[in-house]
Amino acid sequence: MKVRVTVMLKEGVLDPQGKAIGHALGTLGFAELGEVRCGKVIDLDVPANDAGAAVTQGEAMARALLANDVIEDFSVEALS
Amino acid sequence: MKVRVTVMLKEGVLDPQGKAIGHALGTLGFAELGEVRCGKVIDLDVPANDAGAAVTQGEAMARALLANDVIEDFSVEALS
Amino acid sequence: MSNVVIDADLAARYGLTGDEYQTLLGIMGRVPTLTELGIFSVMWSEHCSYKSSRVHLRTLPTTAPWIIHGPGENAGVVDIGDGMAAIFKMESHNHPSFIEPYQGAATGVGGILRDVFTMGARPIANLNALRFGDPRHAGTRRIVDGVVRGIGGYGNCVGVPTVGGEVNFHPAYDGNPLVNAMTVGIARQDRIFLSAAAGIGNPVVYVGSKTGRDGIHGATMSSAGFDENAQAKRPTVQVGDPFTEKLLIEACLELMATDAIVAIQDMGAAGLTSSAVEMAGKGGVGIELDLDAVPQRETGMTAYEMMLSESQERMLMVLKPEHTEAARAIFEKWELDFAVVGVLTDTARITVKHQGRVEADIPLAPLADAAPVYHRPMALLHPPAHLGSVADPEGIEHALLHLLACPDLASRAWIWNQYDSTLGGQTVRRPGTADAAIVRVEGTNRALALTTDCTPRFCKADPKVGGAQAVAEAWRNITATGALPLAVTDNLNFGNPEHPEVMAQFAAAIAGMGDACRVLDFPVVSGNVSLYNQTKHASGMAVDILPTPAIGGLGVIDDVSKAIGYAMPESCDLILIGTQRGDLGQSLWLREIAHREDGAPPVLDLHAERRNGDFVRAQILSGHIIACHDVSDGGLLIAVAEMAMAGGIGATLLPPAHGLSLHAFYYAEDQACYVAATTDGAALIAAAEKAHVPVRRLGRSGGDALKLSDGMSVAIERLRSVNEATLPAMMDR
Amino acid sequence: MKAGIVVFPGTNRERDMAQALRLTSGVAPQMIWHRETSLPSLDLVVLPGGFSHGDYLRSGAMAAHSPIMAEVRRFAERGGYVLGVCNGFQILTEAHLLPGALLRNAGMRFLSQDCHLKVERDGLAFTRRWTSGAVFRAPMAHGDGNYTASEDTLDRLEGEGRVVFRYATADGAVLPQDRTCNPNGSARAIAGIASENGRVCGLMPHPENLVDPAIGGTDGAPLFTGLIEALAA
Ligand SMILES: Nc1ncnc2c1ncn2[C@@H]1O[C@H](COP(=O)(O)OP(=O)(O)O)[C@@H](O)[C@H]1O
Ligand SMILES: [Mg+2]
Repeated sequence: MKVRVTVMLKEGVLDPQGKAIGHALGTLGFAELGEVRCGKVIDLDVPANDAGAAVTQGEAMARALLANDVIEDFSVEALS
Repeated sequence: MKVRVTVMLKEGVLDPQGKAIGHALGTLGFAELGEVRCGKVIDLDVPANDAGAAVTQGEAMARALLANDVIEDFSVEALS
Repeated sequence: MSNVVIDADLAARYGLTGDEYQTLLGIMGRVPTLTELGIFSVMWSEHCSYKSSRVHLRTLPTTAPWIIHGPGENAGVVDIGDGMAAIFKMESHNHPSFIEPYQGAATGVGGILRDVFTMGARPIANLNALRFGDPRHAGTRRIVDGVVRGIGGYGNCVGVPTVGGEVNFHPAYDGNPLVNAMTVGIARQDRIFLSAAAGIGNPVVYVGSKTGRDGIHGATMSSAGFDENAQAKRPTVQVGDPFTEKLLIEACLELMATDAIVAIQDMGAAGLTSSAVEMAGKGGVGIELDLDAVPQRETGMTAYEMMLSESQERMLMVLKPEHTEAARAIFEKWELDFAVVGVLTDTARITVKHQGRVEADIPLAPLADAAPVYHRPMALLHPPAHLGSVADPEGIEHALLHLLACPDLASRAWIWNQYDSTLGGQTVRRPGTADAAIVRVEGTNRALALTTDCTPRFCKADPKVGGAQAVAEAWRNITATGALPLAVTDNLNFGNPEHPEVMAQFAAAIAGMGDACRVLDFPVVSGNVSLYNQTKHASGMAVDILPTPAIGGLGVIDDVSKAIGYAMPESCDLILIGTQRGDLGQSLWLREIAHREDGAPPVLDLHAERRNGDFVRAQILSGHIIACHDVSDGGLLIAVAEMAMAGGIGATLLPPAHGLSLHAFYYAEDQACYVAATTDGAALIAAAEKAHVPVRRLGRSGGDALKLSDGMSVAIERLRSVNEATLPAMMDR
Repeated sequence: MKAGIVVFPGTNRERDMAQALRLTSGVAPQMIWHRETSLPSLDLVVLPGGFSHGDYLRSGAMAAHSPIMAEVRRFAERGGYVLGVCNGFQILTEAHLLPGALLRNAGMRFLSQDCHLKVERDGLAFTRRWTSGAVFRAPMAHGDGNYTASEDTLDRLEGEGRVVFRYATADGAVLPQDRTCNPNGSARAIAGIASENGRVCGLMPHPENLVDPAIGGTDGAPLFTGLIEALAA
């Protein structure tokens, strides 16, 4: 089963990358953008038989390694 | 409107990050993982009134800046 | 793909001419398989066979008593004393850096590192010679950004300091930047590893990353029409993995401390094909590969794809069989793939097996010996005459500020601040502090002096003078630190060799380089040729780049405490060593201020170069010169200004003597000239006169402004602010 | 002083650190491979700079889970001295041995340049050779050095005197909003912090690269000579 772990900086944590992207989009002429936030996705192929089990595994991996809970939140979804 | 742009390396392109993450998860005891792929997400707040227009704007930004079409693919979805 | 018809047409799409295909048929005695055709096409490509350049390269001097290995090995090897050797080479990644600047440049750094550590050296320094298009051109900023990030991204992570380089901008590079990366490593002379395979029955071992469909010969693309799956199998851009390279360096060096390796070669261009063919060919043995054993990242790869893949961070080795398991343990410790993929045979052939079938079976000697060699036609060159005097439209001060801000002279700090230059703890002189970077050899008192140089505008005007000048400037930059120049590596970047004009530039530049190398005792020990560098315009017209024979120079200084930089010291006499002719032809002043790009490049007298330089070096080592900068891009006043900016101390200059106009005196790019700072000007002048070295008193250091006899006075802070503003303004706006 | 340097795959400043320790203490430190499951008897554990595991995912994240880190944690809990520089600092935060995290530099570029550090807290083993307010030069070389923590955590660090070094101008002014003075954008210009007991210290710049007069100067040497003194006592 494939799962996707999405990791974003917590609200309130400054996002230098998002800020830089917002700035660059502005210079390219994309106006009136609100806040831009940048995060990571990790797609994993886990040995699970159903979506529920797969998501549980993805969450365990996010807690163990993929996200740093000091600065980041994560969400996990089953793919296809 | 909020949109999420997800950028992943094209199939066949080496993903050193994904490789290292898969390896690290393995040493943490998460066994039997298939290929791990790592990408980025950019959440944008665009000045659009409906999801369709928002996605179109997200796509334009992905093409202009957010994705490097030589090695990356992207997808755009409207959020909430 | 079994229904593919292999014939001269297909061969042509793989880049083989009709004649070359006939030669292939003669060697094989039958129609080749697709894999065989692929092997011939890459081995006989310009990149691997040097078919257009070989006859000219042969004329370069490559020997000296201190040269241990010249061209022909993965990198050149130079004796630096105490049983130690410096191993170095430069290589281009021009075309990939245009397509994908970050990855193109990054993998360029990775590739040149492998050439050096494959010989047993620990890489201790990287340099990079870069040429970009017009800063105003739409694409330039993206390329500069990606290339600089890519070089830093790879070098910083892999753990090798980037200590120097050079950058030029010119519209001729708009569609074809040049990214030349140089690596220098250190090894013990008794632990140098070569690539000639030996020992029938010895295992052939593959280590490093897995093989994917990365960068498979562009030929597949142009012939993709025959396969409906072509899209899925399209060659992909190579992505660098500096982390894996770091592990590969450590694992290889650990293995090299044992007795296990018979031969080793990195997998560079044309991957498994060229490494296997070259190792076996050089050793005069046969080689049999079993592709089923090759570690693979993707499924369903064909023999053709595996043989031509350019996946990065891989090496091929021949081991002593009894050491194979110990070697495996080392690579497993470093978490790298290790696979026995073949064996050396007595057949003198390369045999490639895959899934029970023989996919290629080629005799090695004819593959190498019958490789094409071309004497391509050359046009007659007409180097321009020297310019007469040129009027000064702007005055000295305006030109000074204008030149310091122009992209070719602006501070490169924006670039080198993205490169880790202190990593390793041996960097004595970082970028922007001396004419050559100085890197100590760990555990000794000795240091290497490293530089890259080339002035393409001179090469375009007169390739022979330009080729010689590039070598002379590298020699001079090393000399100006007090180090003794020992050898060079080169990266010959030229346009389309099928253009007689380009071929003539190539031959003339090599002739000039050879002259300079001979007079300066500065032989060529390694190098790389990159042809077909052209900017294609929307109109379909292709314009060749400026001829750019980049030179990487290496020197040694036995006592690192004697190495000097160019930061202006307080209260010193400033002495000009060398003859000031005042010829402004092809100078930056002429281009930036008079808006002309004509005339002959400055006169280059190699014997004067040698004499002046040997004098300067001796005076540095005896402590009489305490700061020194050569006169190069921008001329004398720019050299003084760079010293002032580096030291934060100003200078007051005397009027020019011998009837030269001010602008000619200050902005001509005269060769074989140095600005030397000394506490005793009279003594230095006397010593120079005794050695028949032209010399003149230039002025005195001190204060916080640069002052001229005509009343000009510009604060150093002002010089710095214009000099440092250009690149950030261009890149981080 | 018996020092050990932990080497992770991708660590690349271990030789610099070893050279600095050797030069200042006269004793060569031991190198400890990350897969070891026990530490030898040591006075000081150093986590050096580099790109452990390529710094892929997040700088220091994967290294923080290496087998040796459980031992380093135990060593610290027993009151051992731990120094983390650059990637070592990142690893210490990822391992929660120090609070906060290091984000991408504010300007989004790798920064390799000299900076000036102001000593905010003297008297620690790491700073005993300086007095508070002293300024010294150190090279920095990192892409992710932008220190961040919650406002509460920052206040607590300040209140407990655990901010050890701040980015400053050459004459000691601390200007958090000024990119020439605080190049990576760190919160409150924090360059280095310590644990509650003052024995675990992490900082981004590289004092180990300035300990040799032949290689640029000795501005960083007091950190090491101070440690040697403290640990000999
Ligand atoms: N691409 C680069 N990477 C690193 N350092 C560079 C680069 N380009 C220029 N530099 C450094 O900038 C300084 C000035 O370069 P340059 O003007 O070409 O020197 P010179 O004219 O003395 O040969 C040198 O220290 C050089 O090593
Ligand atoms: Mg020079």
